[in-house]
Amino acid sequence: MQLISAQNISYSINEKKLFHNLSFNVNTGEGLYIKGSNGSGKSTLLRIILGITLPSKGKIHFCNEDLAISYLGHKNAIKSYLSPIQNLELIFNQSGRALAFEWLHKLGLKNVQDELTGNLSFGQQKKLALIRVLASSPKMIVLDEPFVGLDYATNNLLNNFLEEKLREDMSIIFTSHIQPTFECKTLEIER
Amino acid sequence: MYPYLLFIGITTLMIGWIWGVLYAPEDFQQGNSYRIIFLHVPASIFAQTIYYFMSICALMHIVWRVKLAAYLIKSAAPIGAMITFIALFSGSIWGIPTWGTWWQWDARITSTLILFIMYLGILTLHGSFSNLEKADRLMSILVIVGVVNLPIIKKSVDWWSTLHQPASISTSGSSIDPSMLMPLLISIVGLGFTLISLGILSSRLYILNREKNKKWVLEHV
Amino acid sequence: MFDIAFNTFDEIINMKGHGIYVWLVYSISILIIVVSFTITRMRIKNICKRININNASG
Amino acid sequence: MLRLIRTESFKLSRKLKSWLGPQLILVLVLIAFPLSIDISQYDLDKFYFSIIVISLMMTAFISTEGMFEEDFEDGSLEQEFLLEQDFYKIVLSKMLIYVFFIGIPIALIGSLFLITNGADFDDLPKVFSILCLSNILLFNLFSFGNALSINKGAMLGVLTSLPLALPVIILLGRAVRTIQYGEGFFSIIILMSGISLIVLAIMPIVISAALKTHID
Repeated sequence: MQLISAQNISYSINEKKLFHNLSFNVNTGEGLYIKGSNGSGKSTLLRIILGITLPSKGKIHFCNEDLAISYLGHKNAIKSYLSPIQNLELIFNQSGRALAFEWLHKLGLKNVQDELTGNLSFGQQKKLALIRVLASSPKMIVLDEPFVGLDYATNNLLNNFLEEKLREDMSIIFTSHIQPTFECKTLEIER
Repeated sequence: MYPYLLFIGITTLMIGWIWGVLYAPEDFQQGNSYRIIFLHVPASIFAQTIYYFMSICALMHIVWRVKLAAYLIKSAAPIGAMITFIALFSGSIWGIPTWGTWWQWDARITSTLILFIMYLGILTLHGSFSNLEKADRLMSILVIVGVVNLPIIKKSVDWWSTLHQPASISTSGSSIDPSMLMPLLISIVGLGFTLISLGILSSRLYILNREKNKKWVLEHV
Repeated sequence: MFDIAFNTFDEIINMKGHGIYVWLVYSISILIIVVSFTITRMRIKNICKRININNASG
Repeated sequence: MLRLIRTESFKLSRKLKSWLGPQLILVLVLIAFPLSIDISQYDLDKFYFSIIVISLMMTAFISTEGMFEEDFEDGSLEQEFLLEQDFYKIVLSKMLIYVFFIGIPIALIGSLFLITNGADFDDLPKVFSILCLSNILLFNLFSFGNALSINKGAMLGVLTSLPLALPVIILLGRAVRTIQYGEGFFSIIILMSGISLIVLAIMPIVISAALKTHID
């Protein structure tokens, strides 16, 4: 089933063109890997897909209006003055809670779960942000550079998890500089 | 178009001012110092008119996303600040011989000062963003909120005891002699044309600045 | 209505003691307006030059 | 809406500097003002109210300064936008929380200080209610300024929103006079509460438009 289709998307900032005439679509259970050099507008494209940013030209069509999307951007929406547990509790209802705890354990954050998040390392905060995204059981996840700052083991874990989710008919759109180990469509942005 | 407007403006303005300063009779109360009126009143009128013009543009920009409207706001704001400054400055100089003080916390002076600060605030706000489209939209929001506030500020400051003379010209009839009114009206028209031509000039500058990467600009230049 | 209000040139300058205020206000305001016209025109010229250079080189 | 109010109040309660800070600053300023004047020469009670008004304005500004900045910086606003497609609810709930946790306490502190400086004790509820209402107005206006200049520093926020706050100051001064002379108090409080309601309904729309522009 088609979830999102984009036709001839262009975006320009301060009258300068970033990318133009991109067309793609995303189906259920499909991964879309967005590739491109620094400053080519990968993050902006993700934000356009999410509807946060409006494209200068073209249109994004959502086939299902209330599609549950979860998003991890450059800003990870983590409050540094709360503990990891409190951070997750701000967002989750009861159903997501168990899953979040499981992931805290899996990613080795169990022993720091009551410390202040601001004291954790960059990688640990990134893991926390990933837990927030993954454990809320959405229909589609949008990740901006999810592999940056992760150790080798977590990298593998994440790759496997994403692959597994794809098989469970979740759609994943992500940008990365590292080629993912699982199979997905590739969209290359050129300037 | 702008050279003609400028010519009309300056000619009319000169006629108005020379008539006002040299030929109009002396005021029996204020003596010759009242001749500042031919500068002060037009400047004060346009200080507000430009803000209202900007707010119409802001509405157009917010509702219909007309890009040109934002450019017009941005190029009108410095002119508004300039003319508001002139109005304040001429008013306070006029105050020295008439009231014996160059500044009073009087209703209209204070609200003009606030207007001046609002112009500067708009310019500062626009200047502090690197993404110019964002800057345009935030500026439009500020202009609209400001125009709602403008009459409120005026009315509320009116509650203070006012030293300022009541407006010389109003729709219900003027308290001013025709020999003084005529040059005043002429200088209002003249200053209007001059400011419009300055506005054309400054919006041309701004549009060139913003769209310098576009094809039509290259062809135009 | 069209009679000049002053008799001598000195009177025009002096205006019974108020001349300094009147002439100060008018001269500074005219100066401000003229300066803003000149600055805008200069900047337009500059930017046209820059665009032309860019145009020629690229 | 209830969820937002709960999370926002939890967040604010964890940020000691954001809710206790402004109140302490207000106390310090109110202590500092009389120290700077030679008390023997003036009757302090005559113009103490204007000191309170001005320091209240400053405090309101300080307390709204970080209202949206933190959520903008760490990306929570984007997440909220994905959930709701709109900021009206979050702005309104933030506003209510801030007024409740900061605005009302500083109104109380202000009115208590007024009492200690010679105002009639019976006037306490009047002064308190007026200060509360003006806090609603000031918080709305200043958070508008801060939403416009979200990560560009407080200076820009003051510059854009202070002109808008001046009518509130004038209204406050007017209200004080009616308390001092004991006449026309009710008409002014009705006027103020009407204005507060209108502003509380409309200002969040404007603020959310500004926030939308920022994350765009």
